[in-house]
Amino acid sequence: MSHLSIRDLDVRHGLLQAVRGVSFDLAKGEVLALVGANGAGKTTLLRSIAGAHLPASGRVLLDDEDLAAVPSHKRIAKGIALVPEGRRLFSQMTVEENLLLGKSCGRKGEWSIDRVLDAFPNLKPRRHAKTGHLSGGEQQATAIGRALMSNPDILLLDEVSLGLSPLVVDRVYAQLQALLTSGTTIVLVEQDLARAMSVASRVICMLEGRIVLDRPAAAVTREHVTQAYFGLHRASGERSAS
Amino acid sequence: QSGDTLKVGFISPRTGPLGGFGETDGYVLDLARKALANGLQAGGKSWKVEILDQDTQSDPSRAGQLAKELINNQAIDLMLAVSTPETINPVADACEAAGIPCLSTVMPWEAWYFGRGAKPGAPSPFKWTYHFGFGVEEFHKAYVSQWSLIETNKKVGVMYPNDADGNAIRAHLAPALAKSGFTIVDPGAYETGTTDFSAQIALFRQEGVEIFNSFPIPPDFAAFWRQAAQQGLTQQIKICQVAKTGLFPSDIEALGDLGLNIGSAAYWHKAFPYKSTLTGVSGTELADGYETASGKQWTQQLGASLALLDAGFDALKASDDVKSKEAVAKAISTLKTTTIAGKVDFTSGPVANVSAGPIIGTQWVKAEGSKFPLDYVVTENATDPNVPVGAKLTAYNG
Amino acid sequence: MINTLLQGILLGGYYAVIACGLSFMFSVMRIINLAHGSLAVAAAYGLWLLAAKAGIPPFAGLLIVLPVMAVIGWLLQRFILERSARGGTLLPILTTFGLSIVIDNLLFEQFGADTRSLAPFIGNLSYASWQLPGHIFVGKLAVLMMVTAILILGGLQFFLSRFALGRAIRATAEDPDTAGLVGIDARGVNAVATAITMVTTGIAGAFLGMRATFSPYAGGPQLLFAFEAAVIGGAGSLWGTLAGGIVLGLAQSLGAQLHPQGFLIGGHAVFLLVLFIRLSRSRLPVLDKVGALLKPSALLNLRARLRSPT
Amino acid sequence: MRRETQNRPGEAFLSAKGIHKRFGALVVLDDLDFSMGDGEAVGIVGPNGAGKTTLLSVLAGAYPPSAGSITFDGTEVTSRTAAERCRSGLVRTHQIPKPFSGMTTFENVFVAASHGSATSRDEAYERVVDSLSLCGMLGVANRQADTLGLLDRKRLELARALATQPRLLLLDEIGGGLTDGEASELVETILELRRRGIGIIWIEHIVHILLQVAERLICMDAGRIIADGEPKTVMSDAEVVKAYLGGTPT
Amino acid sequence: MTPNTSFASNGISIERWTKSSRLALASMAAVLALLILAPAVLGAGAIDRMTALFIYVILAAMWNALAGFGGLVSVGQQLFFGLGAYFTIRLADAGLDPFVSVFAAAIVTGALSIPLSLFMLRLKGGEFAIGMWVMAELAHLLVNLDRLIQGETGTSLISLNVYDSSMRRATIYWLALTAMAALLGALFILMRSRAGAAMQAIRDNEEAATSVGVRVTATKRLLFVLAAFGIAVAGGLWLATATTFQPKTYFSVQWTAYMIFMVLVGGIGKFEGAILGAILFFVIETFFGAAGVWYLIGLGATALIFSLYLPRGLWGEVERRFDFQLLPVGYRLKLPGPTKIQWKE
Ligand SMILES: Nc1ncnc2c1ncn2[C@@H]1O[C@H](COP(=O)(O)OP(=O)(O)OP(=O)(O)O)[C@@H](O)[C@H]1O
Ligand SMILES: Nc1ncnc2c1ncn2[C@@H]1O[C@H](COP(=O)(O)OP(=O)(O)OP(=O)(O)O)[C@@H](O)[C@H]1O
Ligand SMILES: [Mg+2]
Ligand SMILES: [Mg+2]
Repeated sequence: MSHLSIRDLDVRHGLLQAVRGVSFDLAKGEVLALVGANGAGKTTLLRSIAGAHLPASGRVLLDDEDLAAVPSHKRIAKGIALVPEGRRLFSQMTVEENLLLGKSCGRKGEWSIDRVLDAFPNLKPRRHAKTGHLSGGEQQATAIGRALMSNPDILLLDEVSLGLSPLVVDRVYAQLQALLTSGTTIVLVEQDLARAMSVASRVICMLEGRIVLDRPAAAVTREHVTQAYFGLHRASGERSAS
Repeated sequence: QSGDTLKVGFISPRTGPLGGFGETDGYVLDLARKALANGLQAGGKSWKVEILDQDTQSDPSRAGQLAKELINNQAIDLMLAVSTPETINPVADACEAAGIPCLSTVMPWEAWYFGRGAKPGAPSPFKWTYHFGFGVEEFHKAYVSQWSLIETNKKVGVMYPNDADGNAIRAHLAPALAKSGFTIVDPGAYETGTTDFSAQIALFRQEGVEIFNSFPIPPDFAAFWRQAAQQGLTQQIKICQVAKTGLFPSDIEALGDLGLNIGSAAYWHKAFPYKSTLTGVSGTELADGYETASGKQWTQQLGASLALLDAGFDALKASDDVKSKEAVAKAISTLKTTTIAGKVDFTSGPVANVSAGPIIGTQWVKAEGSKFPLDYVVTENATDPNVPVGAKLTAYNG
Repeated sequence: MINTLLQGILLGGYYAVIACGLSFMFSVMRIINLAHGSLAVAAAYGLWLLAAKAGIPPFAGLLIVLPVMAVIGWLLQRFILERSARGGTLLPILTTFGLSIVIDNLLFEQFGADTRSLAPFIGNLSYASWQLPGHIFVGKLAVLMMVTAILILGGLQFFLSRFALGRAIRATAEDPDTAGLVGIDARGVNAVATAITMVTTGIAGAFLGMRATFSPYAGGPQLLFAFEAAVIGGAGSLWGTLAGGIVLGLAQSLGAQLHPQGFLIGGHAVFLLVLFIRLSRSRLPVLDKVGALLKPSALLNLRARLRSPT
Repeated sequence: MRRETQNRPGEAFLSAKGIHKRFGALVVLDDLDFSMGDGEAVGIVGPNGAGKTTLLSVLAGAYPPSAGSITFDGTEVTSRTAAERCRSGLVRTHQIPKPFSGMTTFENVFVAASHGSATSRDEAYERVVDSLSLCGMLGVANRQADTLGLLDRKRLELARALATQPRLLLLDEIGGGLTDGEASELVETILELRRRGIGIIWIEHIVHILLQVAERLICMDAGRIIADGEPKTVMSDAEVVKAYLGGTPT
Repeated sequence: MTPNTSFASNGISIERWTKSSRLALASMAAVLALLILAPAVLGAGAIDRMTALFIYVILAAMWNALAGFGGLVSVGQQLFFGLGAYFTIRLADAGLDPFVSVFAAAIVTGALSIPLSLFMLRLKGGEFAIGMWVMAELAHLLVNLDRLIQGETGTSLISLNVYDSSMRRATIYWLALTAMAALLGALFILMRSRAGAAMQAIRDNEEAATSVGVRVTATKRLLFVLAAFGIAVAGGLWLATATTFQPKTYFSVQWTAYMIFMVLVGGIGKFEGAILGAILFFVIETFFGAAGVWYLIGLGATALIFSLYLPRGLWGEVERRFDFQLLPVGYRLKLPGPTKIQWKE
């Protein structure tokens, strides 16, 4: 049984159709790397899974339950957490308060402030600083920490490593690895292909709102993906039938 | 059709913060319209009369606009304006500008005359606008008479705001009172909207004043007087004489026990012995009629508004040609009549365009056997001896 | 002099009560609520109605009026503010301006222009006082208002910074969409916040009615003082509003000492001065310290620092 | 098209001496010295929170340093506003993009072109079209800026900066989130700017992109410069590896 | 007014005018020209009302410029309205012709707003809004201290009484018309100029605007002073029509409330919006003003309903639905053919 499944999803921004007929299924514990050029629709797709943007048509199913009528704050209670593009922290509030807000949905689990601060030690001295004053990387770390605080089953990460220094990127990926062992499903938007494929079990490449490549990570090479970026795969019918 | 119709504009504040003044106008206008139902006899001819009443919503800008609208679009023959400088001055200015005769009442005439740019000693700059009613001199007479009814140290604490009435009173009344033997303790003008009066109260306490006099708007007075009670000032006050606040029963009721025995001054009282020239009703008939019709307590505004209508229509009747603006203005300037609120005489006013009217000392006392909590009694009659004194002044702290 | 200072401080308590709900909306929810005064006056009318017609004294009346205000707040948020707040910071100004006109005139339509007061229904509380040595009188009502201000503002500040719901309110105010993404029911939280605001507004209405008189259009004049207190207090700090109220009250009392017309002028001038000093801190180092002291959150930081070991 | 440089040979084009920056008790830049020549391309790396963005802001004049002085092209600019520095050719992009959200992309860049340096209106148009096309944004020229995605916003930052006709461009993480192809196009663009003689200071965590452009690399940590020099040398510096790269030197 | 600048090299052009907008401008000019003749044909009442309308248009346009284009939301613009009227009275009392006084007073007010801007423009957001309100109150209290004004009593511009009433009415009408046309024109040219673009940039993000070389304070000041001047003209004209000067009336926050109403109902940030809003307000006032309390309730309800259901205002909605502008201040890039989003050309 698939954990999360997306059926014929269409999402619009006004007249512009950003996601067109996207379908895929994710099993529990899968790690999906979502790649695609600038403007391909990745962010839009993640936001509509998290309930921040309503699709024009199509469905999002969690354990076969249709989420159409479930608002975003209830989706996170069901275990879907998003690290949004551009961090979207509460800039007037401190790091600690932002992290505590991640607990709003009331899901039990092992993540706590201390654990997040252990995972991102550079946040420790900034614990009581307003996030509006943080450096770019510190903000990104807080955003990831905030999502983890909700102990999600499905973690959607938009541009995970953006703004993080290599050392911290290593740490983030180490954390992801740890999450995997606890069975968390992860959707990862990441431009660093090598990085992404080192953890991903599956790769989906989007182009102009459509899926143009969907394969197990093991079966895909850098060339495949690079070609997919430019639409060269469209003709060869690479879309998986799953 | 306008050939045999007279149009009279009537502008007053019926809604907004000054709505208390206009509250009774509906009733008064009804009376007037009934009296005019068969037309008005003037210049040997019967005229149909249309009174066009307008509400300023307490907004002076709107008052001016309404006046223009009546002048320009309704072609009125005479303008009547009543209650407060905010209403009257803009209307009078609009009439002066357009050359329409305008008669008004209920505000100190000094604020009307000097407040509109006339200079003391210089000839009147106004050709079309006329005002009747109380002025500082009447207050002076009434106060001296009222304050002599009770033994005091003659020290008067005054609180005059920086507004129309306050400034006119400070400039003219205070010196006159001093001349009559009272010591004036004046901490200076205050701005309306002030919410704390500790400084003034401390001064009054220190000076040991026994008479208090003020021209405040109700919220300012309520704040002041409660604070005065709080800080022990009220216990030393024998006469609390307020104007403006205290015109209407609700202002005093809102003060609770502190409101009892507050002295006031009335430009009309139901005890006035005159009859309306327009409607024929007497003071008591007017007050009782209103109470029956509305279920509310009578107010002094009833008589004042009716007096304005009386005087206005008397002037029309007296003019050679009601359709000539000049003739009507001339008729007003020579008007001599007695309205429900007393004598109106423009031939002998303190300045041109003005006829001075009475203001009578009164007091708010606990009512006996009435459905209203307060009774309003006449305590002196210096400015119009025809008005019977109804009760003896009681000391405030007595 | 001592008397002046004391009265000024107590007056500050009144301003703080009046400003509380406004400050909450202004600094927490980022809504400039021009209807604040009108809503307070409406609450005062509610209490007056209960007292004059049903014989329920105002303090007992609060038990009825405050829940009603909470419900009104909840409805207000659901049907009006939520929609308009989505359109940016300007739109709520228009909305609440419209609302205040509607409320004022409906009150007029209902109650007429008569001046009312709650004071007659609370015995002599409105003017009772304690006498201190040196001919200093301390009004009981003023003390009550000061205590209430401290309790409400302190309580709210504590609630906002220490409780999950408080944090959720602040987060929602800053970014409702993202609040949804972290699991906050933005609508619900905002409705609760507005309900709380309206309860404080109801209390403000009660004191307004007890201290002086009110009429349907009495809300406006109080509004500016409330805004001044909130702004002097600084955004995001409710304790600051108390400080702001006191600064304003003191400035007015001292202004009145200098010149009889100085009461209002003094308040306004000090308001501008505080803003100026706050602004100049970055430029003129001398003023730096003064400004830091004037910023009420400094007090708060100090407390926080004292409490937390780090 | 490039403006004349006034500086004499041997003198640094941009130099910052003894820069301190504190936010309350937090010391972010600690007695930092930095200088560079005209037309140079300098990369800056360093762990998160090292103070890179703050350095850039101080150089560009977004806020004054707590202590220290900055000279640009032979003139002391420490007390000049950001706008004045921009008009003299020193302009920055923002790490977290700050578009003029109520205006179109074109208008965003037009503001920069017409205020960043004195020109006629036609010349400004010319420059807007030039920088839009250089950044590949002609297609979204009439879109309102708040509908742009994150990457387009970053490009907009670059296009806006370019339109002011800079002599020294301060770039803050404009390479994050790019696909390989997009990244190499970005590198091409930057190299083109270099060919036009524009100096570059570029903060970037995607080190391999940075290395394609930078001739000199600086690594910062905790408000200080811990390494400065030839990129390869800096990247293999032990301290840099420890503080920044975390044991995986590239 | 160079309509289209073409980039001959690759067929790219920048469009600032459309056919409909040229037509709109031409017809506006024609309407203004016709309005000059109105006193010859229309009755006194109509002329007075139209004068009021012109003053409303000035008020709305000025507030819109400040808030809609410059992001400076003020609740204290009555400051300038009051000062404009006050200085008119003062100058007329000193013997200047009352009509000349109106404009001289506006210049004085505009000049005063320069030092004021040094302080006020450093305030941000809500603090600026409330700060301006406090400024207005303070100015009101200070004006009250002037002996000539006699506190809240005020005084009247009686030197106008020397003019015959119809002559006086027509003169004020023409002055108001001219002032409106000139101020709208100045504003339109300003908004289409580079300074106009800079103002909008400041509105959207001040820090970014500085970093691309915009002189933030100077630009804001330009707008601030223009708005002060324009509103002072309106205040002086209003005084000329009303004669009575009572400080409370002129320094009333209600004036700003009306400005906000007109602008938001018409469409904030849209040049046409302010004009439309003023007309709408005028129409409502003219037809329903007599309804007293219910008029006011209706006015409040209109504000409420617009803010909830037409948050872009009337003109904003028109623009969105039909995608056209009559008096465009923006820029549109025209490309030769369909272009794909590319990183580089
Ligand atoms: N609010 C919006 N209004 C209009 N169009 C939008 C909006 N947000 C995104 N778009 C457009 O929708 C399309 C998909 O955008 P999206 O942000 O989902 O892409 P992405 O794959 O995440 O790109 P990036 O790599 O830039 O983050 C793009 O063309 C983008 O410009
Ligand atoms: N306005 C501010 N107030 C308080 N602290 C600040 C402020 N701006 C930055 N800081 C702090 O200064 C430190 C340096 O920030 P800066 O943004 O310069 O880092 P950076 O090197 O650019 O990091 P990154 O790589 O994450 O972007 C950080 O710890 C940050 O939290
Ligand atoms: Mg994206
Ligand atoms: Mg940075």
